[in-house]
Amino acid sequence: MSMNWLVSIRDQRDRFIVPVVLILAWECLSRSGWLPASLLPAPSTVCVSWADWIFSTDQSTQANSGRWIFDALSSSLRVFAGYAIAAFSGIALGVAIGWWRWVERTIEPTLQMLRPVPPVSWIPLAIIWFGIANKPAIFLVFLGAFFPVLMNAIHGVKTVDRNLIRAASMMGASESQILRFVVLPAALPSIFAGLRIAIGSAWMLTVTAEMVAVKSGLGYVLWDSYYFMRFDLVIAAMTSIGLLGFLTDWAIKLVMSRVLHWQHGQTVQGRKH
Amino acid sequence: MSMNWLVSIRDQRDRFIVPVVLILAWECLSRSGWLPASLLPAPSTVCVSWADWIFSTDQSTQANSGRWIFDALSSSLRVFAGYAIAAFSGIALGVAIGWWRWVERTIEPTLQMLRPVPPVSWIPLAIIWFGIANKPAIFLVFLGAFFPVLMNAIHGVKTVDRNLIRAASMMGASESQILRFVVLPAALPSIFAGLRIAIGSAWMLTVTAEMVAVKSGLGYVLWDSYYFMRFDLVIAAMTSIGLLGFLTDWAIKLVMSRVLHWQHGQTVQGRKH
Amino acid sequence: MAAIELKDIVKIYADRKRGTELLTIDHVDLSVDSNEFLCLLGPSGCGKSTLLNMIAGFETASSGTVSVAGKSITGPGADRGMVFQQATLMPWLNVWENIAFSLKLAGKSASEQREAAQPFIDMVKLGGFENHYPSELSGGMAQRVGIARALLLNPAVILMDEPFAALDAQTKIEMQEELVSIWQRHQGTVVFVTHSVDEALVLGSQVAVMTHRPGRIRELIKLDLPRPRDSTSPEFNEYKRHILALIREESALARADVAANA
Amino acid sequence: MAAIELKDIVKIYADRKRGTELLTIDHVDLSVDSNEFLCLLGPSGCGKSTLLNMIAGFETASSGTVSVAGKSITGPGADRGMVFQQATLMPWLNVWENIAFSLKLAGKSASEQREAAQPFIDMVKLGGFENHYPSELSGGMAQRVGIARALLLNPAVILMDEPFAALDAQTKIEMQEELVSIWQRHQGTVVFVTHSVDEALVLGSQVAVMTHRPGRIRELIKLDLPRPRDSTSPEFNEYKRHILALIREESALARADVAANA
Amino acid sequence: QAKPTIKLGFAKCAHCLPMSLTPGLTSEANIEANAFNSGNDVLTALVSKSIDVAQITYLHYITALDRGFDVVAISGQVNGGSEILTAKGIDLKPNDWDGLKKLIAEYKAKDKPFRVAASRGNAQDIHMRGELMLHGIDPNKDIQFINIPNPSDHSAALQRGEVEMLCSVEPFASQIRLSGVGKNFALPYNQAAGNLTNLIVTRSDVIKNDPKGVQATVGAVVKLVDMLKTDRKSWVEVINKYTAMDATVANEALKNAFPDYAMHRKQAQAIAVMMKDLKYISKDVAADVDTHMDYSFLSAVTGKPKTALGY
Ligand SMILES: Nc1ncnc2c1ncn2[C@@H]1O[C@H](COP(=O)(O)OP(=O)(O)OP(=O)(O)O)[C@@H](O)[C@H]1O
Ligand SMILES: Nc1ncnc2c1ncn2[C@@H]1O[C@H](COP(=O)(O)OP(=O)(O)OP(=O)(O)O)[C@@H](O)[C@H]1O
Ligand SMILES: [Mg+2]
Ligand SMILES: [Mg+2]
Repeated sequence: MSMNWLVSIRDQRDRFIVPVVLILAWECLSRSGWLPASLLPAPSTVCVSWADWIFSTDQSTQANSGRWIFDALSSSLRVFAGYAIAAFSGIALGVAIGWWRWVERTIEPTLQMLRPVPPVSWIPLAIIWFGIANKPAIFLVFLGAFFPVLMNAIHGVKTVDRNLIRAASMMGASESQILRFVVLPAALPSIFAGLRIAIGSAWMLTVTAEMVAVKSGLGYVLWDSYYFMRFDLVIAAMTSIGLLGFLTDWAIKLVMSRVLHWQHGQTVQGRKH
Repeated sequence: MSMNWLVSIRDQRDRFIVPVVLILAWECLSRSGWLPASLLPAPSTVCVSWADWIFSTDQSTQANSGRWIFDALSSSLRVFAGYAIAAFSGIALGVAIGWWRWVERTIEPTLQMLRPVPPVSWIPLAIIWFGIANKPAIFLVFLGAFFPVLMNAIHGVKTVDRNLIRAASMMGASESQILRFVVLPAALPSIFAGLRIAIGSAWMLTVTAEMVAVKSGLGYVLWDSYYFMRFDLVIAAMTSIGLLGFLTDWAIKLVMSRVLHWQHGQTVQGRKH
Repeated sequence: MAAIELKDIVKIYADRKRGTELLTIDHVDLSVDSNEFLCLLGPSGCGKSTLLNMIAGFETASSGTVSVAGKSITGPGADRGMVFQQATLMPWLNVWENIAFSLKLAGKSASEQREAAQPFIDMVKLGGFENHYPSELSGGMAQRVGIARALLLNPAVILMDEPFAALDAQTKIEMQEELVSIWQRHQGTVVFVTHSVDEALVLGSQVAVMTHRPGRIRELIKLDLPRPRDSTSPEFNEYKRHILALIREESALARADVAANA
Repeated sequence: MAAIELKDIVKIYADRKRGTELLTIDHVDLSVDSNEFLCLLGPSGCGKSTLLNMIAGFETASSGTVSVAGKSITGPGADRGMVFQQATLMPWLNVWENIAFSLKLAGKSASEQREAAQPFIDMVKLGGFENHYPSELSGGMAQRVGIARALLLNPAVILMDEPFAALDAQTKIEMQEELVSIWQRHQGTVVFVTHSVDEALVLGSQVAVMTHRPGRIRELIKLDLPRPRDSTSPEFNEYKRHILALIREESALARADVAANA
Repeated sequence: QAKPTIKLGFAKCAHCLPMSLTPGLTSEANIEANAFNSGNDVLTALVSKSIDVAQITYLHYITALDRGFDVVAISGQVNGGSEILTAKGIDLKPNDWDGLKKLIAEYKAKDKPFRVAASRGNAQDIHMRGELMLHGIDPNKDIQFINIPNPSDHSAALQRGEVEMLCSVEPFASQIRLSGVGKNFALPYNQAAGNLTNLIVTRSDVIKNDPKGVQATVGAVVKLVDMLKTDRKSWVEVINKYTAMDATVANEALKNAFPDYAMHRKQAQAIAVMMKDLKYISKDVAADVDTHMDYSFLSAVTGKPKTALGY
């Protein structure tokens, strides 16, 4: 027992060695003056700027000072809106395509044609169609999140065990009951896998989407800081986005493990004691 | 037999209905003058411009006339370079992380920290580190393609059937032989799945990468045309990128089905006749 | 009137790979009386599952008619309960929810379902496991849930497709004993598919031995053995010897067939 | 000198879920003579595979020693060929490449491999399937490849972990007959794990019946039956009755154990 | 009667940012000011009717005319902001064009490309090309032109020695100079296009439907321009607020800014000709420039005839 504990301490230490060494090396490199400090700010500088961005400590980030939470919220709202639309439409369409051959025949070719077009390249059309502010950004996020959800929903429905459907129809289930009580729950693990890929895409696309006409958001601060060469803020924004991406993924994982609680099989013996 | 043939004809027809209707609707909408024609060019206009871009038919695309193949090649080269680096390093690192616990402990945390940072947001740093022209673009493509390959390689190695390894060691295989003759081939299906996701990411990132300081490429034409409000070319560029993305994915699928030919199981009876 | 009546059944599958047609069932006539326990014994691929699926209504015959209790079959229905080889429980429902799934479909409330499920849970000896999920059950337990689910439908006919094939020998013996005791108490007609001679002889009141593909009924044997069956008794082994001989003959024919085609 | 010697073996697994320890094998002593065919018979989870893996060198005992041909075991080696329950063939190699895999590891050329594989392909009756991939083989064929692969190692000891459990009854009977004939021609010591009483009695020259977990050897029975074995003969059924009685006793004990723990 | 609402878009550059002050400069209309990342986002938003009035460059304006978009120029704003800079290692005195020619010849002799960067299609691009030609250097043959679309990348390119010379926009030019990455070479304002940079445009349907709003906006712009001519401090403050950029850089940048509400028709036509020559546009739009400049609002605000306003 205590041995295990020691091992796990060493394990933990090993995990931190490389990141810590990297950050120290970066700090030294920045301070060495090999590149202008403004082009490669040291981690400590980044932290100071980030702190000001969040807590408005020393006003060094000017207009951004103290507005981090606001930026994070703006980005999160965009991600949430686009992601929610993508999730609902992706699941609905995916289930329909996976279940009815005629839907597959009529709708799928169009979607498959659109799929390989990178979401970023829709930016010009997004501005024309949706104008300015949040709408084009949400559209881009939607584009990024839609296809992973769709493809996984289709796959989930198509791989439902045929015998489960047979068992349900033996018990007198109608088609809509089969869809609701069998196909949908059976496809859920695959749908959740799609939702997890999609949240990554969604965050990735916000960064791109916030290139265009929005007034706040982590991506906005990133491009704005880049435009005006505040690389400390650029790195702080990158880290913030990475962090939020990680957290939302973790949240979805949590929801998933709750909804799919029936998947964590334990043996009978494991339960009885 | 002939019945099947008829059904498949009808099937094919159904597949084309929606795309054709959509394109016709778009053509009508453009010609109706509801929006300025240059803002929403009709499909026919797009085709004419595209033709000039490819074959230099009427010089309507100015400097781009007849340079499509060159642009497509430039983009493809960037994709290829970034993708190749990502594939090699992703597979090598993924196998190492999946196989040796100490590599996993030391390297994986760093990679997992970097993973949720969207590749696009590396643009500012990419330019500082790699300057202009091809290098930053290749770096971005690499970033986009690296993680899918890596994650799938790790997963592939970790899920190798333990009994295959046992069987090999029973037959006297050394560790390096097990890696080369068992683990690598067994992980290939998963690695190929990663390679297919990665090629999509790679194309997506080229479009973004060609926003910055390059002189040619489909993404470059896209942004440049947008700059000069040539929306017909913007759409032609989007379609070209989608097409190339589709084709490269198809090529990888082809390679995959050759390399993994042992997966297409037929029954014994199916063979004997 | 026979509980199940198969008349001149032919089943032809399209063989996509070779673009030809595959004759799977070749003119089968079979009639099962009420309260019989028929074991359908035959080599792999002879069409046992296909026959069972036609009785269940999952497949339709290419020609011939299937009727249950005098009515011709057009699709699956709750008058025929099926127990599958893999238990095919809904993995997201726990034991009692799985057993009462048909009541849920009928719009019954959760408490009604729970209550109706209890006698069947007791019958298959799963008391204490009501709230377990399928992933927490052993193979034998999952099969018991499948049997309880089929029994709750209160069907005239129970169809079982190699339900014990995936269990280890000891569990299999236990389950066989239990199934027989349930059948004796519950009554009803059972069609049980298996490829194990011992299993057919331990369970059945009749054994239908099928030929290799295309499947025909080679012989229908009425078993005159006391229950509980003793697989080491001379009478039992008399039947076994007879059936093994039939199977050896069939295997030889099958091998000759393959050789001729190769 | 015994071919295989297990001395006072104890195996304790860490049970991660509950953070406790699990006594799996409890002081097993066993010695198998050269050219014996030992069947290890026991209920699921009693530690049969664990014992076999220790002989193969895949696992180490918590205490006690395992020796093969007088040498103590430290890891897997080509002197002990293993046939797994699932055939565990390399799916990307075809039949002859799988069989000759050990020669590939030894750096032999493809033609040498091909040549060396042929007698073993013939021995397991796979002529004509040399270039098939595992996904194109039936379960029985795949197991034959696994056996041929183990035989090509020319090991003093062959270890088999329920190799026929996944096969259907008819194929199983064929494979059992073939295995016995190969063993008779090829000789060598075999340890064969199974949970089927019939299988143990058809194959073994000795049967070791194990208790439920923690596994011990309950009884080692020398079989005095002529080959080919007739599973319907009275002598066979005499042994069967004896072993079934042992197993019933064990099952009752196991159930009492569970009830006491619950 | 309710006050008209005007949606105004502007890009993020040192010259453009004061547009964010316009809402406070008129009581006649509600102006909603939106900052965009790039000029063509602003133009796209204008022609797709997401905004009503846009601050763009003369080049965007010409491009829009070429594409047949319905844009009408209604006022000037701020001109200037271009600066040609040389990399640290290049030994050239400011405005030493002969020295530059000699240097380019040396590079040619050594078969080394003399690399000059700008953002293709920006005012700086046109200014620089015009200026080079004026001094007898052919921008298509004598030098190697490198397109760096994002001016914030100019500094890195110069710093890494990937270009010898570039024409950047304020405040990047000042930052490059102040950080020592590059040196001033010239202000490229002697060519036909002069120092023209920013222009305020709208659409004819906006003029038709909401002349009061347009009038009020032009009024605000004129007030802004007058203010910027004298009050550099509030300008610096705006830059500071929006860009988190050093005040010294902002001050320096404004030395190269020339607030001017006039719309210079002749020079605009010169730009059109240059763009046609460069194949940036496909037709001759000199005539369209005439018809798509509406001096009436500017005249009404300033009380001056259009001849005094750049016509
Ligand atoms: N949907 C189908 N399409 C084409 N062929 C099929 C289909 N279903 C079954 N077959 C073929 O029909 C034959 C009989 O299949 P069936 O599943 O009824 O055999 P079985 O006796 O149940 O075998 P097993 O004991 O292996 O379950 C097989 O050769 C199989 O390949
Ligand atoms: N690596 C392991 N870690 C922890 N417990 C294990 C491990 N391997 C096996 N066990 C436990 O040890 C016991 C014996 O396992 P083993 O696989 O030897 O049984 P078996 O007799 O082969 O059963 P079966 O007939 O089902 O194959 C089981 O209860 C199992 O859960
Ligand atoms: Mg079957
Ligand atoms: Mg085992």
